[in-house]
Amino acid sequence: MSEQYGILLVSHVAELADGLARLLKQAAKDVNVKAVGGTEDGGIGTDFDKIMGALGKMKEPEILAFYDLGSAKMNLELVRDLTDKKLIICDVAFVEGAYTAAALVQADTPFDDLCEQLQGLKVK
Amino acid sequence: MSEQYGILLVSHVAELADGLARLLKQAAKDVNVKAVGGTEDGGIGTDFDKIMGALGKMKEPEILAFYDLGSAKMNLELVRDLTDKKLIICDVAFVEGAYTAAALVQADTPFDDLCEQLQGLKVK
Amino acid sequence: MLTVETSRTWLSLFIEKLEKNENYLNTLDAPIGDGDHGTNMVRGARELRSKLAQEPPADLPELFVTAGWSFIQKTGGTAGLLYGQAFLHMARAFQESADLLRGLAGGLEGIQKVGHAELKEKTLVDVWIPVMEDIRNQRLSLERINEHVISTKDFQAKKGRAAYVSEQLNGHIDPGAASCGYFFEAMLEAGVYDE
Amino acid sequence: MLTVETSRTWLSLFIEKLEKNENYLNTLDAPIGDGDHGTNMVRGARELRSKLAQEPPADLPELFVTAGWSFIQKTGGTAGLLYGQAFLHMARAFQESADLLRGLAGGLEGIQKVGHAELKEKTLVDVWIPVMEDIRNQRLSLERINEHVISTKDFQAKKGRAAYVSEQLNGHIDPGAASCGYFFEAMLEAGVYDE
Ligand SMILES: Nc1ncnc2c1ncn2[C@@H]1O[C@H](COP(=O)(O)OP(=O)(O)O)[C@@H](O)[C@H]1O
Ligand SMILES: Nc1ncnc2c1ncn2[C@@H]1O[C@H](COP(=O)(O)OP(=O)(O)O)[C@@H](O)[C@H]1O
Ligand SMILES: [Mg+2]
Ligand SMILES: [Mg+2]
Ligand SMILES: [Mg+2]
Ligand SMILES: [Mg+2]
Repeated sequence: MSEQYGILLVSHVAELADGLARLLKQAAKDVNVKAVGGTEDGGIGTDFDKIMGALGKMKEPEILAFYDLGSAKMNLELVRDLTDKKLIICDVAFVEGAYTAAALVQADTPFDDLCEQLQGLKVK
Repeated sequence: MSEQYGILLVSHVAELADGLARLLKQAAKDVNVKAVGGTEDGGIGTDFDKIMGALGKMKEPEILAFYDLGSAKMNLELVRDLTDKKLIICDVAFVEGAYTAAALVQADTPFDDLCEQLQGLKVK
Repeated sequence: MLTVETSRTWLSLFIEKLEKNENYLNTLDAPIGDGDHGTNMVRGARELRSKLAQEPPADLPELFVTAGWSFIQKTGGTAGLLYGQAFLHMARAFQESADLLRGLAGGLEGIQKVGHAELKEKTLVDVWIPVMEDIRNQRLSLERINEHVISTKDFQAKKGRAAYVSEQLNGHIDPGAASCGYFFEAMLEAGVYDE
Repeated sequence: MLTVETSRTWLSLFIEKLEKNENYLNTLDAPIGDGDHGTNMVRGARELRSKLAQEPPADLPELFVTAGWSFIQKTGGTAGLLYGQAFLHMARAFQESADLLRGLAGGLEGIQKVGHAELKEKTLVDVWIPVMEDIRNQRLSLERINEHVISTKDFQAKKGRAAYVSEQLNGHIDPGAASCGYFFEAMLEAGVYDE
């Protein structure tokens, strides 16, 4: 387990977030990956309480957050203002960015190198 | 239904492809979106036969294909060599690119404009 | 006059208008977004109604804090977060003084802090800012509000889902602008605003 | 000598080696990829075995076409597609002549057509190309093959999953290079290659 960095995936659709977590865990067994998706009633959207709850369960002090569409980002920004953790919202391709980050955290890559590699995946 | 363009999503994980299709359908009700993911035995990977099968069920002559990781692309390339359809493999951010394409096809955007908008999402 | 009572009426009328126009707002959102703006807003609105029924807020700031969190927690869409953020910032402004224009300026700040939208980007900001102008110039009316809503037809979307298909969407009213119109209609009808 | 019989032995020995080393290949893939290379290859290998048992191929091209599709359809990973593509291209070359080196050159073309890997990018190509060189120089041996496999330790990955973490992975043998080593060991042991 990386003790320093965790990964938070926020999607408008629960299966999308869960499926992506599964992809990441295969390449990054020792990285804590939490997936959040959908509204409270199982619909399409993002839910502030769910995100806050998932973050609360994470032990790592620094969390790399990835999201699908803009409104998920807004939710993450609200959460960032309210959490004690360092929440790093990454404006990169959701799947490709999260996958890269997971693989790099798994390989204990220094944080600056990780950021540099993510730069190339910026699309937002 | 767009009669000309369909969208094919290929992921290593079934839930990821299915969840993404759900996200797309919400913004693009009249676009045919097919999702393929995982290996035959429910594992993580891509399956040539599944992709070929999904493509075979699509009525549109031109298919925009999106994928998560490189090996899915290789599978798509093999499929492209063997199908009668025009299979356009898009090397863009999986979620963001497919979402944009779906929204644009739904809005009957001319193909060249669509390609131009996708250019900005190239990460592969 | 701006008081906790008139403001409760303001928000209650807003809730009613959202409920009455849920389908219409969804219809506006369908071609340019994902067709859920009405449903989203009603989710937040109903949460707010039930919270207000449970325990009536003591003062203006408390009222708007309740409204803010209701929309943030329950709406499940972009606009809900923006309205929620607006209400939280209005609450903060009302803590300083019960001044409508200052409150709305605070709300705008909240919306822009999260959404970064400027004028003419086809969002609720295109109603919010002109309404503030009208208040400043003492000429706010239902007609003016309606004009601001309709003006979004001609703007090209630069933010949110609609931005993906911006060029195809000229001629459509922005759904968030429409719901924002209801917000300010409700404000007028509740007697919050007095020239 | 390269015949359909020696080639069947070649592929059968390859299948056996893959089965015997499934865990080892997974272990090599774990730090640099996703830990499934052994499992992937065995999936393709077993499919090939069962196809060969069902109907023995009439000639060299048919044998390699069967091998190609077995790996393409069943492996579920990058390497399977590359081996599959290699075998299909070898089949095509063998249609022209039963020449080992030409067949391997065709196979390499297939691998590179799909994967675009060059030398020293930490892939199976780093075994395939030097083995062809050794055949040309008539000095192929188990030791040489092993050296080529081990040489991938020093390369930085530029292709596939390993490229994501390339700098962190010096010192690791590439799993695809290792399975490719088994492929050529099997070739030697089957008597396909004669100086
Ligand atoms: N960045 C933004 N800034 C301001 N308003 C925005 C922004 N993004 C979207 N909006 C508003 O939100 C409305 C859409 O809200 P809604 O449909 O509830 O959310 P979603 O797009 O998540 O489904 C738009 O019509 C627009 O007015
Ligand atoms: N583009 C490529 N060109 C050549 N070989 C590649 C390429 N990408 C990956 N490989 C090979 O494939 C091997 C990994 O195969 P495998 O684990 O079965 O697939 P996956 O990476 O899809 O899980 C790597 O060790 C490497 O040798
Ligand atoms: Mg919407
Ligand atoms: Mg929505
Ligand atoms: Mg692998
Ligand atoms: Mg794999």
